Amino acid sequence: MKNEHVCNICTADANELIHVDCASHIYPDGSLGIHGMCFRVLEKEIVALCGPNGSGKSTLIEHLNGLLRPTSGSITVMGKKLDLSHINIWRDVGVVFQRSDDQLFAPTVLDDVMFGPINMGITIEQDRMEAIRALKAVGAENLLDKMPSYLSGGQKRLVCIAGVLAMRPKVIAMDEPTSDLDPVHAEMVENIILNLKNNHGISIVIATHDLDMAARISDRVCIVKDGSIIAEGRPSSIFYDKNLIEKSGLRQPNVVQIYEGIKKNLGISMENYPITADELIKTIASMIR
Amino acid sequence: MKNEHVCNICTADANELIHVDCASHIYPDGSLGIHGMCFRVLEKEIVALCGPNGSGKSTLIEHLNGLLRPTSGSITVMGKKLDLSHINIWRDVGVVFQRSDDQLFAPTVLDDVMFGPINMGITIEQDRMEAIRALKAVGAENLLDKMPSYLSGGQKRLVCIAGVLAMRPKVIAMDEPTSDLDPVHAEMVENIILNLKNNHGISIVIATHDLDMAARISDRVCIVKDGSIIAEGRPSSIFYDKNLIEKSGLRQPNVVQIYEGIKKNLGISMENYPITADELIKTIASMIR
Amino acid sequence: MSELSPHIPDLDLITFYSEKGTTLFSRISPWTKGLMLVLIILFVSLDKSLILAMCLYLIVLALYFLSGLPIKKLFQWYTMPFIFVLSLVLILIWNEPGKPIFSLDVPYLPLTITDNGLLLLLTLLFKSLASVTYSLFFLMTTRYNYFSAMIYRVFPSPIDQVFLMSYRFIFITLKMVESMIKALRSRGGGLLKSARRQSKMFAEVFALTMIRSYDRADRINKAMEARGFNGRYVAATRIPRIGIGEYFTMLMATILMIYLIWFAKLPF
Amino acid sequence: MAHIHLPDGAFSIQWIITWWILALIILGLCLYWLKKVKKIDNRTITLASMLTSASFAIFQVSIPLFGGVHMNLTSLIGILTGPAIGGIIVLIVNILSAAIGHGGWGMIGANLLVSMTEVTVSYSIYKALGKFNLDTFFKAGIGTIIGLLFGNIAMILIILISGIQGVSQPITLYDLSLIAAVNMGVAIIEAFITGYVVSYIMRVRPDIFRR
Ligand SMILES: Nc1ncnc2c1ncn2[C@@H]1O[C@H](COP(=O)(O)OP(=O)(O)OP(=O)(O)O)[C@@H](O)[C@H]1O
Ligand SMILES: Nc1ncnc2c1ncn2[C@@H]1O[C@H](COP(=O)(O)OP(=O)(O)OP(=O)(O)O)[C@@H](O)[C@H]1O
Ligand SMILES: [Mg+2]
Ligand SMILES: [Mg+2]
Repeated sequence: MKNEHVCNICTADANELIHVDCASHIYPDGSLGIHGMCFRVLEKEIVALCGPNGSGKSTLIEHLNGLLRPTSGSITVMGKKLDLSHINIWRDVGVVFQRSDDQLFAPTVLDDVMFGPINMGITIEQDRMEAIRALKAVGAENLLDKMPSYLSGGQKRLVCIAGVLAMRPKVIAMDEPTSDLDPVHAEMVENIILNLKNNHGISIVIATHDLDMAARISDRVCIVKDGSIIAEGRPSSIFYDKNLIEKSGLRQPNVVQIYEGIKKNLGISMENYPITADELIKTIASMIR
Repeated sequence: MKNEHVCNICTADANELIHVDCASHIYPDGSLGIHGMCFRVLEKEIVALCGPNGSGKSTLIEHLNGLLRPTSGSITVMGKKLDLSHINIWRDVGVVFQRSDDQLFAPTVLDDVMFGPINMGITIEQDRMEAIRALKAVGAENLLDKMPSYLSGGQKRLVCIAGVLAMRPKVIAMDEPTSDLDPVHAEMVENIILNLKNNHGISIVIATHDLDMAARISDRVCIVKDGSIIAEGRPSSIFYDKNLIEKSGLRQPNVVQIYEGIKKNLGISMENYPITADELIKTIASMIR
Repeated sequence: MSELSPHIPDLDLITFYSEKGTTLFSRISPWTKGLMLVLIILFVSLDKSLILAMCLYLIVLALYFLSGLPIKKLFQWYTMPFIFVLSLVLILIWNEPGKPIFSLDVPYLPLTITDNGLLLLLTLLFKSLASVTYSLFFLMTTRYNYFSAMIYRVFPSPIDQVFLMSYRFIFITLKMVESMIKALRSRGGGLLKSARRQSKMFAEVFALTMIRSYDRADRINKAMEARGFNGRYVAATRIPRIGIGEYFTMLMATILMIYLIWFAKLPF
Repeated sequence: MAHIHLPDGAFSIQWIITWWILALIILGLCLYWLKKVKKIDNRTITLASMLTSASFAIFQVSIPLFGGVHMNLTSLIGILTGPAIGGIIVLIVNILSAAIGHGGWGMIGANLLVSMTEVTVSYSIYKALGKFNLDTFFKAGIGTIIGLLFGNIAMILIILISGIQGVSQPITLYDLSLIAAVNMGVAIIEAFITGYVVSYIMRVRPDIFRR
């Protein structure tokens, strides 16, 4: 199972939505945001970006919809190469920022969610419908005329997601969507992410420190270190590669740690690779039986 | 084991450092920060405050060193009742805020860490020694003359802790010390917390959403809901009370969920209550053997 | 805000009341309330009579009270206007011609307060309180999104854009400053002895506020661009129109004002 | 900081209108320059908004000196943004201040003239000192002191010209000297703080100035 995660990314693919080709970004002060970054997003998948603080996850995310331009390398979105002429990329790729307060600027929730659609230039009435549909999709339609500053952390996050959803993007990138949220709200956001993929066919990129969550919901995990992706693959393959994970300055998810701990404690080896709590429970129960 | 967590807090105790007696705080706009809050901190212990978003954890923490005054009820620190005359409480109780950026304001790390000691009015030389000692205690002495704004998230957190430590407080309260940190940095902070308790005899209060961490490091867990503590006790007793946890708008820690899942799957009941990954591994290993 | 200084109106509290919007006055068109503000300013600038100033103040205070707004807070917030009136007028009211009430015997500098001087002080005080109270009443009974929409209509670009966004950002920056000050106080700042250290500490906080505001602005701008911001933010809220009754009331108020100022004969 | 803290009702109506008209002309010039010459972009707008709210937030902080001082930091805004954007920022700060009872609505015109004086003079002095080999702290500090001095003069002129409604004896410079003195005392603190802030920003984030 090891070594499945080779970077074979640079071959084009039919159902590829975003293709980042060896992009580098140097910030004005000289610090390296990303470096030789190769990354892609396929149709209808959830990709998790995992990496230590300062590894370049947020920088990558801001490249996905053209907020930052690569210093070298190129980015292709929906088959169109991103250059200065292609300014409508924000319609295809939505970004949910880590700090909700950065995103919510309008006086009411409705105004905020309508902001994207209004910029797309349909009629106000349609924009309003679009906004309400998005709010319903995240289960926040009752917040309509609240003031964003007075919402709880979890509610703010939901509104941010709705604001992006209202533009009906093909891809949504979320920067640490669950940090600061209590477990119940975090679960809510998790379910919305899964729902967006399964019922709306949207691909989702999440940057996160919560490797257990990444293991639970993502189809593919990319390990980011020092500005580039050093490994990618299915969660079960990546997270069981202890060397890789430690080398990247991370820790294995709880579930994996527990499972490996048990195996080590018993001195046995196994062919199973549980990565969610449910899988772990089943595996262990079958071991005990 | 259930029902061990009764609120018998309101009896005074010899080695009690902080005693919050039925304190309420109403914010100017009428929202209830805390309400009938009874809470205490004993010598040399780690207390975890767990509760959903907006339950009042931060509000409680800001009461502990007099940043907020209770609207009703009273707070006793080191046997002295907190009233307007007792303004030196910041010497005894240090607070590490959730957002490091709020706390680091000086141009260099050393300046920032020295800020507290200078306010305590010893000589500058001594203040510097104190600051360096604190930086060493958190393993950040090499950052001495860096600029705080250029540090990584984890490093900033360490400097914040040092800044509080430099005042040699008896109690340190930390508001979500590990959110936003990658797993390695989070572990570092966890170890520092344990070290502060074990080697420096400091009591520590942490507010956190990471119940697994709370389970790992705390001696006592307080469940906060709607502004008051609805239950408290040892982690093993609190976190195994599924009803209580769900009622409070939380989720059981991963370890507990896994353990209970296994028990349920097998249809057996157990007398063990593992709450850390290590304990769980041992328990399960012994079940399998 | 409340943490920063108790005698300055707390924006959070103001917004809390305006968003609650339960009183009769929250339902009146914001335009009407705005025009009434203009009327009151005109009145206060034209009026020379103490009685009128006092009546106006009492009426406005009654409006404020009837709306269920916090009276105790209001009196705290009067601190600044009070100081402003006193700081200038106290210098100027001495030796006004009129009946002497009270004299200070300073060598070379005979200081006398006369009835006219006192009248002047009180008149100015009531005028100022009337306008302050009405402003706060206006703020606290009008929803934030109406204000935004009004700003959007009234001001030319780009002032409207800057105004709209800064109005939103104020909540962010206030939180930011507040938490910084809290963090400082938690380490014993805030009661420093030396003025030099005191100013240095605040300078550091202010510098950081500026830098962090800059970074925040950058991020917020990015977030807006990520949703297609093209330099024009539209406030979509519809403001309730001025009703017939409201037009009538304003007309009556104007007539009354003209009468009182130019035709009524008042003792003082 | 020099701010005509006078409430509504202090100036007579003709002077209120006069100062407003002058202020509107100056604002018009700012807008014209921003639209035709500078061509401001989104980012500048967001930035100006953030500085406006930062300045307002800073104003709310009570500095425990002499029983509590509040600072507008108009000179700082001038030095950071220049007169054109500075004009818009001080306009909004003045409106917001009036809304919470800090100076009257009618006074905004006059106050804007005072603030614009501070912004423009501080900015020009700071720029002019750029040629000299001076510490940033002193450049900004000197700019602020001189800016505030001129602001103070403008304020006194405006009050002397308009008079206070109902005060029958003529107001003399002598009457206002106490206010001027207090203002200049606060100006020294503000100059120190502005100098410190500018040099701090120069040290930590020089890119903010290189736009
Ligand atoms: N605006 C900026 N100016 C200069 N350097 C920056 C800026 N933003 C990020 N960097 C640098 O770029 C690198 C990557 O940062 P980035 O924010 O992308 O990391 P991250 O993986 O998102 O980290 P975290 O998990 O802490 O959010 C870091 O070294 C950081 O210091
Ligand atoms: N400055 C404030 N003004 C008004 N209400 C406030 C303020 N700060 C907090 N509150 C309210 O007080 C309650 C408790 O808030 P607090 O921040 O203490 O919760 P918390 O448990 O720390 O939440 P979180 O986990 O999201 O940090 C909430 O209802 C919140 O809306
Ligand atoms: Mg990031
Ligand atoms: Mg909190």
